[in-house]
Amino acid sequence: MGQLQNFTKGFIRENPVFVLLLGLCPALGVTTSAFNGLGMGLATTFVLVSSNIVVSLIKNLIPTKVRIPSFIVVIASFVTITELVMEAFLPALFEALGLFIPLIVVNCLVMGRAEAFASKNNTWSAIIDGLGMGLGFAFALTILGGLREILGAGEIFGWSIFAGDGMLVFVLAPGAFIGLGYLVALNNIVKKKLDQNA
Amino acid sequence: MVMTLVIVAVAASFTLATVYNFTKGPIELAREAARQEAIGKVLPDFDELRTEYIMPVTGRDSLEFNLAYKDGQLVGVAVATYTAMGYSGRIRAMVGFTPGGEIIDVVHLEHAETPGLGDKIEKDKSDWSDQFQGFDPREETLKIKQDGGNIDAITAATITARAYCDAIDRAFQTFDANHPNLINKEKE
Amino acid sequence: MGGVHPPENKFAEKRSVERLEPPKSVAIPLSQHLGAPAKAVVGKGDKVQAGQLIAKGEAFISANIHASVSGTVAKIDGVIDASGYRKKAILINVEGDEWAEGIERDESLIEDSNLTAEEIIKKVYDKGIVGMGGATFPSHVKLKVPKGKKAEYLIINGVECEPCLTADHRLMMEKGQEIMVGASLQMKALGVDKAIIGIENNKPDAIAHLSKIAAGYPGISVEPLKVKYPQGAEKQLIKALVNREVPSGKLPIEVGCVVHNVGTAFAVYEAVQKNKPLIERVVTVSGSSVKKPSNFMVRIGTPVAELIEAAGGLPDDTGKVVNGGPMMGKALNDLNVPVTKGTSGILIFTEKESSRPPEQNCIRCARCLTICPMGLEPYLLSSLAEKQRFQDCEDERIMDCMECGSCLYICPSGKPLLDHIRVGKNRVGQMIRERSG
Amino acid sequence: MTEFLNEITLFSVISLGAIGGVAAIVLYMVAQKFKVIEDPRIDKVEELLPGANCGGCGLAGCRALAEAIVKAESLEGFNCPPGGNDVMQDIAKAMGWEAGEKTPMIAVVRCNGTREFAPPKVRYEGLMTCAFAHSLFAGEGGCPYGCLGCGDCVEACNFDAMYMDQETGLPVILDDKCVACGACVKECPRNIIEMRKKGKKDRRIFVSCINEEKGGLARKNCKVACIGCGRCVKECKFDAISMENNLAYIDFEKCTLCRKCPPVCPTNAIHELNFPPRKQKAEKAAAKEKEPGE
Amino acid sequence: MEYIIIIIGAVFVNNIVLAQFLGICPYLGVSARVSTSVGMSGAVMFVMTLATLVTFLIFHYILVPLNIEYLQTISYILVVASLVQMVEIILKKVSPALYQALGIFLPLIVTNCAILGVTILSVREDFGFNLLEGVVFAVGNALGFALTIILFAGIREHLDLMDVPKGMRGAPAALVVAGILALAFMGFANLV
Amino acid sequence: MKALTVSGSPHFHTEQSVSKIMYGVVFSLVPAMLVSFYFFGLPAILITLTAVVSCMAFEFIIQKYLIKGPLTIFDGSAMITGVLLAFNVPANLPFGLVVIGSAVAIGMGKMTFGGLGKNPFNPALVGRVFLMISFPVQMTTYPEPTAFTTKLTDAVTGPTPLTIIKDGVGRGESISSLMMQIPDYMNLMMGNLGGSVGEISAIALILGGIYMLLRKIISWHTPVAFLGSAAAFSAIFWLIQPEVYPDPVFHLFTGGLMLGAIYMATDYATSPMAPRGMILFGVGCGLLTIIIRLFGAYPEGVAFSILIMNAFVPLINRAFKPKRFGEEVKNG
Ligand SMILES: Cc1cc2nc3c(=O)[nH]c(=O)nc-3n(C[C@H](O)[C@H](O)[C@H](O)COP(=O)(O)O)c2cc1C
Ligand SMILES: Cc1cc2nc3c(=O)[nH]c(=O)nc-3n(C[C@H](O)[C@H](O)[C@H](O)COP(=O)(O)O)c2cc1C
Ligand SMILES: Cc1cc2nc3c(=O)[nH]c(=O)nc-3n(C[C@H](O)[C@H](O)[C@H](O)COP(=O)(O)O)c2cc1C
Ligand SMILES: Cc1cc2nc3c(=O)[nH]c(=O)nc-3n(C[C@H](O)[C@H](O)[C@H](O)CO)c2cc1C
Ligand code: SF4
Ligand code: SF4
Ligand code: SF4
Ligand code: SF4
Ligand code: FES
Repeated sequence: MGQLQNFTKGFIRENPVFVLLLGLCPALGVTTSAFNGLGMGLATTFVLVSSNIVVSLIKNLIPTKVRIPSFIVVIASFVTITELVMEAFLPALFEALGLFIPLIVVNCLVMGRAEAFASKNNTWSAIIDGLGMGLGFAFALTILGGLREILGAGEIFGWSIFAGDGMLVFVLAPGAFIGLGYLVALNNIVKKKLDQNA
Repeated sequence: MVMTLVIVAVAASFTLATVYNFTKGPIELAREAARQEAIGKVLPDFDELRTEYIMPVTGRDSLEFNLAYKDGQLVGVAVATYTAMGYSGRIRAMVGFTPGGEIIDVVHLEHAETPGLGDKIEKDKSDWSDQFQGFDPREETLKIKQDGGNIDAITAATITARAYCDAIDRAFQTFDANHPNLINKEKE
Repeated sequence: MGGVHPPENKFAEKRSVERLEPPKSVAIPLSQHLGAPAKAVVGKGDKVQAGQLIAKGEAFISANIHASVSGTVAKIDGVIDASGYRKKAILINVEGDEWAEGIERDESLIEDSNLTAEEIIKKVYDKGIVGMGGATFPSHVKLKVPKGKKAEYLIINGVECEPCLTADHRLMMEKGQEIMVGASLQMKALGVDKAIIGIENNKPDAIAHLSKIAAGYPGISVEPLKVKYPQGAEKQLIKALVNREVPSGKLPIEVGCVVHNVGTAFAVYEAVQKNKPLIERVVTVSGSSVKKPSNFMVRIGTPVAELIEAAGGLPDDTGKVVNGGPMMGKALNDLNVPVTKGTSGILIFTEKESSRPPEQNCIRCARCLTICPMGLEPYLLSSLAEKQRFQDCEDERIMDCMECGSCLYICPSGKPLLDHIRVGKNRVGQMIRERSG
Repeated sequence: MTEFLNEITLFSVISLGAIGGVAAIVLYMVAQKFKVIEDPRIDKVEELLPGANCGGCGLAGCRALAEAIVKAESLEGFNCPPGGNDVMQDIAKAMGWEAGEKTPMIAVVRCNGTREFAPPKVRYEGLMTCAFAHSLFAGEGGCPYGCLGCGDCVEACNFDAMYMDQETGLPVILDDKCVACGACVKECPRNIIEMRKKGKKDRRIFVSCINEEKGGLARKNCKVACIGCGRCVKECKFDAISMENNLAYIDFEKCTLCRKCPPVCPTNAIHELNFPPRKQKAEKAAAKEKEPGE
Repeated sequence: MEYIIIIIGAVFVNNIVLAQFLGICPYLGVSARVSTSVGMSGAVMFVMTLATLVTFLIFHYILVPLNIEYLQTISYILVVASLVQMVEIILKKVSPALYQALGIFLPLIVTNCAILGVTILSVREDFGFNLLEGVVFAVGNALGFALTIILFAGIREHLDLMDVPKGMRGAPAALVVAGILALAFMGFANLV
Repeated sequence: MKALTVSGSPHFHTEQSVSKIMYGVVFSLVPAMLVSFYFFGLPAILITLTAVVSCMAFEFIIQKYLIKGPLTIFDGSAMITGVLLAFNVPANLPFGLVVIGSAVAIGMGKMTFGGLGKNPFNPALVGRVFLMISFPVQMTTYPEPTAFTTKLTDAVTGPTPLTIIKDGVGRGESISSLMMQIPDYMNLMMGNLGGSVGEISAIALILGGIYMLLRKIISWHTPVAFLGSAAAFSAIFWLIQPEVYPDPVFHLFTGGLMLGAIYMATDYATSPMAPRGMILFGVGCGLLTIIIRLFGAYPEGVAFSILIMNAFVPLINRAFKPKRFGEEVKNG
């Protein structure tokens, strides 16, 4: 698989949210708006890439028995760094994402990639993989956030699309599940079309 | 095996401590900036600010009273208040009073109310909270109309509106109870 | 519990039993009963007399087969029977109507018998008597109470709950005395002193007639029953008459009952008192467009086509011909199949009556579950079988299903419940056999 | 730099180090106490298997096969149809064993009773599965051996290697997709499908009928049934064809794919697959012979 | 009464899965069968209670006094990870059947936000829980998780027998079910 | 003679069919419909029509273009969903919202899972709750019942009895003083009270229920258990504190309790199959309804409680099987 494919697969074919169904909690929890989704996606990308780099660097130094705990510590460190930096410089976003920032640490996506990819590949591939997956994650969150924002509030990135209130459900918890459900279905269809063309 | 883990943990905590030390300053700055901004919104021009903490008439935690002076004159008091009656979790707000006790304005500091319903207390979501501007709690009652007060509730979010009134009322009651003290301070 | 009320359509209810002459040739299948096929004891070219043993049931569960006509054995070959498959049968060209020695053919009633239980059972076995209620289970096996068990009741099944069929009804009307004697013999064989004849309320004449006769036979009583399909099924009948439930996977003897059809009781009478083997039986030929719905006494092996001819011929709008009742019978794909010991009726459906309604989604109306006389969940069993989840089928007790067809009858969305369940039962049965080695 | 070495750093390092240390030690002790010995090779083998869990190996899924292989300490008698030889070689390599070559096999449908050759005589209504139709009667065409055409086998195939030909009403197997898992063979209630050697260049010759009835009877229901006339048996120089119960059977181990038998079959019951077209002359002769007589 | 309110709040009103969006991965992943979801619930309950107990102590007796709350995330995850591994090892020995059923999902508890989320929430300032309340809170959330996942598994088993349209089969239908379930649970709004 | 047909037994089939059952339900809804048309006038008629037409239209579109399966829009089930959805909203709901509700009910509530009989949740209630959460203002502004009117706008709106009680109790007023503000029980039974289109007349709904019982469309278990447990549970609270909790009769005849118990909790697809399961289901619904009415944020809890209990149905079906024949051997 070429590096380019390694990078692009995260968007549709192996989209972490739509296809792999990983990292769903933040995907549902913070996507009340496209902006929050994007912010969360980028924060996760940062953690993913950084921890991929470190894991691929230290993979040979760690005995297998404590591999997972060590990786977790690495990931947790980057999460804490993100937390601290965001609180210092982007306090509004920090407020909005709330609990879900520390929870990046348990995002199955991050751990999964560290385990399955970074610990077996060289640093360069790990970076590409992390970027691809991370951006795919951000892509999914932005779309879901956008959908919920449009339907729920009649806005997108804060820009008004139609006047009046939207359907409140989409801002609330059920809307997240429902929106994601139909997006996954849609992604399946798109993926099938792509596969047919390929 | 144990050693590796300890080493990783130590290395990680060292790195983190470094980052923490770096960001500690900016984080405090950001928090302070937010507070200042809120105070600025609910008070007229001032050149000096004194902060003290006063136990409220009701409630577990103390309130933060920011006494604002211009040319040595008390021009207003910004009270950071809270309520636990919100629809989900605590609501915190900054209420500005004139020295006489009239409300200058109210802004929210923190809340977890439902977007689209309870979040109408935010100034940029709705102008609902503008009705507090110039409200005199001595003349009128700081309660929603359903409860026999003078405040219009938020449609379909009565609970939030009631809670917001509760927070503001807590600030006012405490302000009122400590009124002589606060005015006296100005004379010192 | 459960049960349905399909339209009764008993067109031939009032038609007395007519005796049909033997046809030109008969085909007598070697497997007319539940259990192992009988072994032929005659060969091509042999001359046989009516009532002569032509195949011997040697296995534990098997039954003797006798020539139903006199003539020459043409060949022993595969003949399509009601199963739709070719099965081994003895084909006999009919020549005259000579009967084997010792068989009494006159109609006079012989009431007394001084045979012991063993001798009765031996006769029942010798004369190839099998259950006439549909399952064709060799009757002598049922009459031998297993060690450690005790029979308390003989139950005579005169329910005839299947719509359209009237063979048992006519038999009860015309051979009441004989049935009583047969039942008494069965009681003796079983060593019980109580026999109950269960008859549904839609046959008031039969209830009245038999009640009157039963007065003269100690221990035998007649019980009228509510009209409900499948009241005639063994376990349901026991429940209705003596309020006992036969446990899942167990035989009626578990609760001290043995059930025999009225036809069986009559056959037992004939075998024991008249030495007559089971070589003819009553068959109802009926259907909404049949010219002359009838009840015929016919020789085993007669082609079904001849019965239809005798009932006025095959109507033009025929869509389906069913061997047995409309609820449990088998659709025939060939009209030359022979009448066997288990053939209780030949029903002719018009084209309109013979299609099933189109299948729709199950609406989960719970009708199937409410009416299932075994307390099963047909909708669930059928979906599980459809999804090939046979282990789950077994856990849901699919093997308890007696294939009465009530569920498929009642389902408003036309789901082929019983079809799925049958496939499931087959596979589960296979699983169970594999498991036990 | 020193300004960052303040007490925060110190406390952080000490407490986190301690938490990590305590956690590790506790874990280590628990691990010692509750040790479960499981052969790590099972995981290794399982990883190499395709993970389709199709059951083609005859065991309950891939993990079961892995366990069985490791237990047996050899690959003898194990086969993973979807994975094929490659996987077996891989496992052998990983385990340090030898793997025997397996002859590639493929499923073939031994019925040619198309709607044309075996026209329907009755109308079937009800559940469209072969299993049920089989339990009910001989089939619309009347042949008690022939294909019922409801496609249970197609349904059973996990590899999309089969489809129902709507025109003929018979299933068709796709050479390049069938992995010889045998699911269809198991599924067919009439045992019509047989697993045969794939043959050189995918070429196969077989009798496309399993009807054991006598010639006349068989012919009555289906024009292309094997009538047990025995001409092919005589024709075969390699003793590959046997005759039992009025039915010819070609042993694929003995058959050399010489193509002599198909033309002599009077009912055209012998099929040849993936051969180049016959030469003109032979074809003519064959065509004359083969014309199914009424 | 206090404890009952905490539990009702956690189970119905602020259900961890349906309202807080925590632990969605196992919620979708391990809910295909009722039996496995019961096992998973048990594991989550055990780990969640234990983890909250330990992290509560760590937070209040190590992090707060030393002024290093910012290490919350990293220290918590260490504790959770080791706890899960311990449960895994013990389960493998004590109940191989359950271990087999949960299979790869036990390690997934580590990367399950429900556990970490609840441990962090239980020391949130505005709840002001004491130790016992914190633990009850954890139990309540675990019960909430159990309730939803078992209900959900029941519905998914039911859907298994239905022919859901191709495009919606699997995850999409499951997510819509979760959405409707969340809609229904809104009826509990403000119950406590 | 044509070819004989071969099929498995039985060869008889009931006269009942899906559409006969469904249209039977529609027929039984007619009295309630007439009462609501009387009290709410033209708007109620239009709302009902809109909902029915749009439900059937959405079912058609989805079956034809998305699922590409057989068309079943005339089996009557979409019509029931439409009628019941309309019955569950205020008569002055904007038509756009009715259409959205129908789309959600049919699209999300039903067709997502494959259509008739496969949906785990009651479609009409999914539509209603979706609207309730999305448009709380419009969904809680009820017109006052009047004699027949053709006016489409400017209906006088007012609180429903349940809202009066909920708000009043919230303010700390006593039940007896609040009861003065609501119609007497006779009027409540007839349907002269504020509320959703079809829920108002208990008498008409009970009439429809009796018709369905007689035609064996539904069994008594669910409605009786639902109403009984709601009455029993509310009675407990009422007996303890009659000034804080209204009496059971009030509960029975206000809000959607009758509509829910007779029509929505009995929906085949989303309720248990076995009688004992139905009873448990009904009791659960009644209990939750009263809990939500007395302690929750919403004045009415029928819709939520039925939806919540819908989620329990698969588990109930597992736990409460019909009594298997021969299970308990009672030899006597
Ligand atoms: C998911 C959900 C979120 C809600 N959020 C709020 C809220 O943030 N603030 C509020 O006052 N009411 C909220 N409500 C509504 C309240 O539960 C309650 O119905 C309402 O406050 C009653 O007020 P009303 O008299 O204005 O209708 C919410 C309801 C639900 C179901
Ligand atoms: C394997 C087998 C063994 C049986 N053994 C006995 C038996 O020992 N005693 C008895 O009374 N009936 C026995 N039966 C008969 C059944 O109880 C029953 O009468 C018969 O299967 C026909 O019943 P049906 O028409 O309701 O299906 C046996 C049946 C089977 C299949
Ligand atoms: C669904 C069903 C319906 C039956 N209906 C009758 C019936 O109406 N009359 C009858 O004699 N036997 C009926 N049987 C057969 C009885 O169960 C039982 O086998 C028979 O009465 C035993 O008597 P036999 O062995 O003498 O045939 C029915 C069986 C089943 C499974
Ligand atoms: C007794 C009965 C009650 C029904 N109740 C409802 C209902 O409450 N809501 C609804 O959408 N459909 C209802 N239907 C129609 C239909 O069953 C429903 O749309 C299914 O849920 C669709 O799968 C009902 C049908 C019957 C027979
Ligand atoms: S499941 Fe079996 S026993 Fe029950 S109704 Fe159907 S056919 Fe009869
Ligand atoms: S009778 Fe038919 S529609 Fe009703 S539940 Fe049974 S299978 Fe479904
Ligand atoms: S055609 Fe048969 S043998 Fe080949 S892959 Fe499919 S099921 Fe397996
Ligand atoms: S080959 Fe067998 S399984 Fe396949 S369609 Fe024919 S009969 Fe059915
Ligand atoms: S992201 Fe929450 S459990 Fe996976």
